[in-house]
Amino acid sequence: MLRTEPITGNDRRVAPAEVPKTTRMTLVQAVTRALYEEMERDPTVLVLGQDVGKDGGVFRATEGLYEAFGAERVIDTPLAESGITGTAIGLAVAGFRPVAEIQFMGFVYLALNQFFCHAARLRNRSRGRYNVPMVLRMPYGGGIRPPEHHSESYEALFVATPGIKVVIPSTPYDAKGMLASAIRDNDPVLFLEPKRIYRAFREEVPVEPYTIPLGKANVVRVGKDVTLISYGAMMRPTLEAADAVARDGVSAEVVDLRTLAPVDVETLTASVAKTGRAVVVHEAPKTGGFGGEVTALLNERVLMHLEAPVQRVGGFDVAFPPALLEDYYLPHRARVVEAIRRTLSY
Amino acid sequence: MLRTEPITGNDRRVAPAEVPKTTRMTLVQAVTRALYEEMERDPTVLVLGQDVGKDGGVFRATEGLYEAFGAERVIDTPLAESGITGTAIGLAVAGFRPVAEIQFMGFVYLALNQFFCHAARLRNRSRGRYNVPMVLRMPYGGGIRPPEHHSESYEALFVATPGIKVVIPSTPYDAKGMLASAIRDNDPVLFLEPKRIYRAFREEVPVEPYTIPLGKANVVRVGKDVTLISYGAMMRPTLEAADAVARDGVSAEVVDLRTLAPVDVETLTASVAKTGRAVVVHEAPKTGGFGGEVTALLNERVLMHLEAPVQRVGGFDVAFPPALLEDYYLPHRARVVEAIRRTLSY
Amino acid sequence: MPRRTIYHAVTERLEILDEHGNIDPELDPHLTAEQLLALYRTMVRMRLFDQKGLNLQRQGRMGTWGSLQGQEASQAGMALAMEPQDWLTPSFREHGLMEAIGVPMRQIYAFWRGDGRGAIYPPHVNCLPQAVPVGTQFLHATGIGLALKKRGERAAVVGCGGDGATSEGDFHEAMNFAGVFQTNTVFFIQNNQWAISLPFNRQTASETIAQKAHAYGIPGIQVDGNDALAVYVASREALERARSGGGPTLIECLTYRLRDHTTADDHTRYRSADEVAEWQKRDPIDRMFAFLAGSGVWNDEREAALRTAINQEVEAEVEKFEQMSPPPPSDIFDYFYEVMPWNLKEQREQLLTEVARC
Amino acid sequence: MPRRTIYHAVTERLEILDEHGNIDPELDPHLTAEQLLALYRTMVRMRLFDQKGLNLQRQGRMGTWGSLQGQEASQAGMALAMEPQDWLTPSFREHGLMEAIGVPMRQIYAFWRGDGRGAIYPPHVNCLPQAVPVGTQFLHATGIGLALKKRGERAAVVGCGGDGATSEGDFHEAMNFAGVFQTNTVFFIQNNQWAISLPFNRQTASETIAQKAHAYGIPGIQVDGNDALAVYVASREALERARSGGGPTLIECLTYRLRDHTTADDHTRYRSADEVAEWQKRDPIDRMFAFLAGSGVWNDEREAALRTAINQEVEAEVEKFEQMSPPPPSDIFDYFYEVMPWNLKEQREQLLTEVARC
Ligand SMILES: Cc1ncc(C[n+]2csc(CCOP(=O)(O)OP(=O)(O)O)c2C)c(N)n1
Ligand SMILES: Cc1ncc(C[n+]2csc(CCOP(=O)(O)OP(=O)(O)O)c2C)c(N)n1
Ligand SMILES: [Mg+2]
Ligand SMILES: [Mg+2]
Repeated sequence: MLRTEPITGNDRRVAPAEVPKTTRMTLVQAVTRALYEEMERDPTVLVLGQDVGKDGGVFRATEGLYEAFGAERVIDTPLAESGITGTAIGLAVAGFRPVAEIQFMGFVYLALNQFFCHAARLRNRSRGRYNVPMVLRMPYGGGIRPPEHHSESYEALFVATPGIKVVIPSTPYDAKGMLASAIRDNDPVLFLEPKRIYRAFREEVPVEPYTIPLGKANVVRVGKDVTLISYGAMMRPTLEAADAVARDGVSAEVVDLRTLAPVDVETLTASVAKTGRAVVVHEAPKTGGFGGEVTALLNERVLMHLEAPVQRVGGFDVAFPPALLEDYYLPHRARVVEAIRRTLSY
Repeated sequence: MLRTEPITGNDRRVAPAEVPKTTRMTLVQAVTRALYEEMERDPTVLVLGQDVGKDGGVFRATEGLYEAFGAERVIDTPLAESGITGTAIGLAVAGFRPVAEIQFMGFVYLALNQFFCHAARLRNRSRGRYNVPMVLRMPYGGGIRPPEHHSESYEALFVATPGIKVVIPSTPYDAKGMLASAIRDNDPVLFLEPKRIYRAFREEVPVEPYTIPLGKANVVRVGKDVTLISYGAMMRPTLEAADAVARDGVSAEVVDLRTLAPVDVETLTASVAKTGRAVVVHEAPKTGGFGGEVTALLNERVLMHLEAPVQRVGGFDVAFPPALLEDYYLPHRARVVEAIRRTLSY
Repeated sequence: MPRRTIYHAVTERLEILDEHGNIDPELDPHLTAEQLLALYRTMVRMRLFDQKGLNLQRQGRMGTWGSLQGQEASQAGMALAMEPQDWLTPSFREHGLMEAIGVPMRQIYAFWRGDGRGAIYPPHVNCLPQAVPVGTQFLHATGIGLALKKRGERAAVVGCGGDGATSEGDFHEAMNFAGVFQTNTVFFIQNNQWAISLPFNRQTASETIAQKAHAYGIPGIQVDGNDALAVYVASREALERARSGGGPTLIECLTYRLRDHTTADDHTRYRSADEVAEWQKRDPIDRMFAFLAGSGVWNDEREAALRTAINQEVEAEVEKFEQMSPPPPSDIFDYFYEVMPWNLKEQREQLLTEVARC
Repeated sequence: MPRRTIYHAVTERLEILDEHGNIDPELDPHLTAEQLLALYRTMVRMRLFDQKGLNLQRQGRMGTWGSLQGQEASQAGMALAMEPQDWLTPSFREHGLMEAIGVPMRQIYAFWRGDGRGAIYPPHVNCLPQAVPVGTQFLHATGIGLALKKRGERAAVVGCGGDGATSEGDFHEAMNFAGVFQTNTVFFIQNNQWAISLPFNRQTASETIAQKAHAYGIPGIQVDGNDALAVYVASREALERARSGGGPTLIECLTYRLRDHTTADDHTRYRSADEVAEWQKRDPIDRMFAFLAGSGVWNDEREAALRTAINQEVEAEVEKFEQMSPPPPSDIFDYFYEVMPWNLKEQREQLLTEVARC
């Protein structure tokens, strides 16, 4: 079932140092706000993609930008993902900071050659003369019951490809601050938005621009018995599972990775060295998914602390199923709880 | 350095049950021979790709096929990888068994959308009515000092994508038998050919058609102290490392995975359960590479037997470097030996 | 003229029935009354079947629905020209065409509700499941057309897509391969002038889609896509050429999407009510009605009877659709490979245990 | 004519200098003697510099080499028309053009030997590194052209590719985007009639590449690619249009690759000696020589002096090239990100330790 209840409470351990005036917003509003602020700050920031202009994007993530900045900076493109990405690369090389939208992650394969062969490599190929300060942003993941190719999570492909930063926020606060960082970054960033929770809840977000450094995970709950590791929309079942086992006296530490490449290996290993147990949760198919990389890192760095195998909770090794079956596919609280139990009873 | 000495001795543990008349051939000749035999057996088998016809392929892997089977079955295509793959899908749906060649794996990104969204999914999407019995074959990997994009190893992306079998032979014998299996398979198969050893050595290969089942690893050397896991061109430094440590009395078991998806988890876990230590070797970048998946599987299934962290020996997390630096990039014997020492001294 | 002309590009447009239902006598394909009525019935069936999809969606009994209203003449004209041995590679907006060549409505409703079983079509219908990634199915039409040609079958394949789909690289590669290999393919573009919020003149700088055929050395033609007779004539000609090994054709049907892109869209955000009203006047069904009524083979009474009959047919399909049992969870795994690999077996087992427990 | 013509356009071909070096007086661009000689010198420099690359490769002092011989008129004609503020996005066969606009030969030799430092160009040369994945660089030319337009710069970008490159989807998307956004881009196709072993007539069914412009609503022209004057005139016109915001142009230079595709290729496997000989007769350098000699500004003596001077220049570059120290292993890591992430730091350390140990 599509869970729409907000996560109660603010699980962020570290509140932003000085909290200026805030306003309640959803994750998708935080994305829009970040785009707006960065475009205002820096005239070289452009937004381009399908239906990002007048229509404001199929998820309304670019709503109001066209009205505020006009067609020269908010560019509706023809229907071609490689075209969008390759054109953005050219714009970036020649002095702009394009933020390109792919309408759904299920269509990103068409953009991979440009993103992987050129965006990720031009700095190196030109020995630093040209760089590609572009963001490729898109909604990813399941939970909204659309047709095929609208629910995919292909983050593992990007993590396997050098030259790209991979960011996946799970809260409005992080979404705004990390998108700002991504846009200001001088290298290409993949910015994945968990569409399932685009509007699932609101939180207080500063109205002023701020940034959150890329590459830093967030320990959203401190615990001692097991470390739960996740990101994006899967933070919700993960936190629900932490709540569920807490009722049995299990103290789970919860890490929101936020950046998958480069992953915050220090936070990860410190947490697991402490708890001795780890469960990693993502909705992409388990085999070949990012959970394997996390498991390998923990194995390499803290094997001596591991009291049980790292548990991977992932999607099944099939294409994301049609809407009527998607609840069976997506990891949910019970599966995470089961994995926690498995690791505790090992 | 490009090592071209043949691997001495036949490390295959299990010889083919009844060995018919054999002839010495290289890996690339075995590929050609398999294509020839399958085209002869089955008139629906077609070969298509860039320069596969009169030219015989840039590596001569399709040499002689055009002369033997004509332009109707050995099809030179325009220069478009998505076009080759999508056309092959249409041919497959309508009753042919296309074997499509991508000239170098560095260009396969352009084919991914067709392969991942359609080839891998059409059976499921049509609930079994249509299937896509195609092979996408291509040379992969480093070692021949070509320009950029000619040395890549992107196998992890395919392993992360459901619906595809991923095959990488390391010997002429396996290449011929597994390509025959791939062509006869009723689902799409990615067939990766280690170009570095296309002509590095010859071995006796039966002249008659035979198949080797997909999904079965090969224990090419039996040992008891550590399990070395690799595939494709990296089998050579792996075996060299096994030789090197043997001189110090270390008995290494060596597993040639041969198929990465579905991986032969039984052989893997049985071996590591026995030796208690594992080193996995591939030339793709370490982060996000297939070594993470192997580590995770071992972690999940035989953690209690692991006496040391699984060691990953991979390429560095950068694009494959220009020719003058490729020897620094590619894993070699000494790196594997070092990993073996690390796991033994843990 | 100092520069020598080496290529003359001419693109033609075909219209037979004008907006008021008057036929051009020179171009009249002389369909029998039976054929004409079949064509008309097909168009009306598309409209009502589509409208029902919208209604079901509004009532929460359906997933997303992408209406084809306004495009009935294009889809019915092509359907009439197709023969049973021909193939279809549809995009997501060809449910009218699919239904017309034999896919039951209930399957299409099921597909849009998110039921994988909706892609089960009768065995005699050569139709691939609807392809969602825009423009990518053209290549399958090229490949199937090549297969038909290799086997010397008197059959063609119709590759469908919208104006937006022509911007994708796969459209280009499909057209180019089809031209080189002279495949038995008809590229059938319904230019409904919008790709979600992008108007045609921002999709491409070429005046027409038909003229893109010049890039591939194949014939291209624009037809009035709201004129079922013109579409039929152009389709028949192209299919005949393809079936007889004469190579591919590009057909552009210039038409209009009267509704939202899908039920997830709000077209008032990006286009004017005036524009829509203008096109509503050119409704393809009204035009055909006027023509048939003018020819004396149709009238209001027959129309009412037809609509009643079709509505009954639609309701019967809806009933069967709604009676479908939910798909079993194991469906996620069961069609993925010919032989299920160990990881799917394990995961299937895991899911079924979980389901049994709840 | 029952079907109405809705699009009518032509594709033209431009030739100024015929095969024997005779100029069409009506089309003569009236270059100064200085310009003409510069053009000629550039062509000869390309030939000798390229030949040296082939020789070095044969001697094992070079990696792969992809010869441009036969295409000197195309590359020199475009180079002459470019201005310093213009950009270039080359494929792998434009080393002549690159050298002509300011990239030192030694850098190009270094690139082909497999030295990443070969892609370091002088700061005033706006040129992306050579792109190996065929056809994909056209999109960068679209994006750069859009950037130039947005900033209102009087500058253009030249996007290069071969006949084979026009088959890739990215070519289509680049042309289409450029047409829609009217970018300051010139698409410059050297149709040398072969893509490795594939002849042009199997690459596409269109008679010319120039006519593909009709698909994008932009101007397209074919020029005799062995006629440096024709290439220059067409390039100047297209660049001027692009610089002044008049939008993109497609230029097809019909020329011929006289040598193997690269040193890894053997062209005798797929094409006849007769065909090559036929084109050798149309050598662009011979033609220009004939023209200049006919105009009295050139003769065998000057030719000999020129070749000696260029050979000295080439040898000097080769010397510098061969004196380059090997790139340090750390280069693998040092240019990858603005800020090196922890994994690269660890791996760099690991490699340097390993290297130090040996
Ligand atoms: C590759 C890809 N990109 C984006 C989308 C999202 N999308 C679905 S339909 C559509 C517009 C299609 O326009 P057109 O081809 O004109 O067909 P129409 O909807 O008008 O029938 C878009 C952008 C998609 N399905 N596939
Ligand atoms: C995407 C991609 N596919 C295949 C190749 C291998 N390849 C290199 S050059 C070439 C032929 C290019 O032909 P053309 O565009 O006509 O340029 P030319 O070599 O004739 O200059 C091919 C197939 C490549 N580099 N990139
Ligand atoms: Mg449309
Ligand atoms: Mg060429």
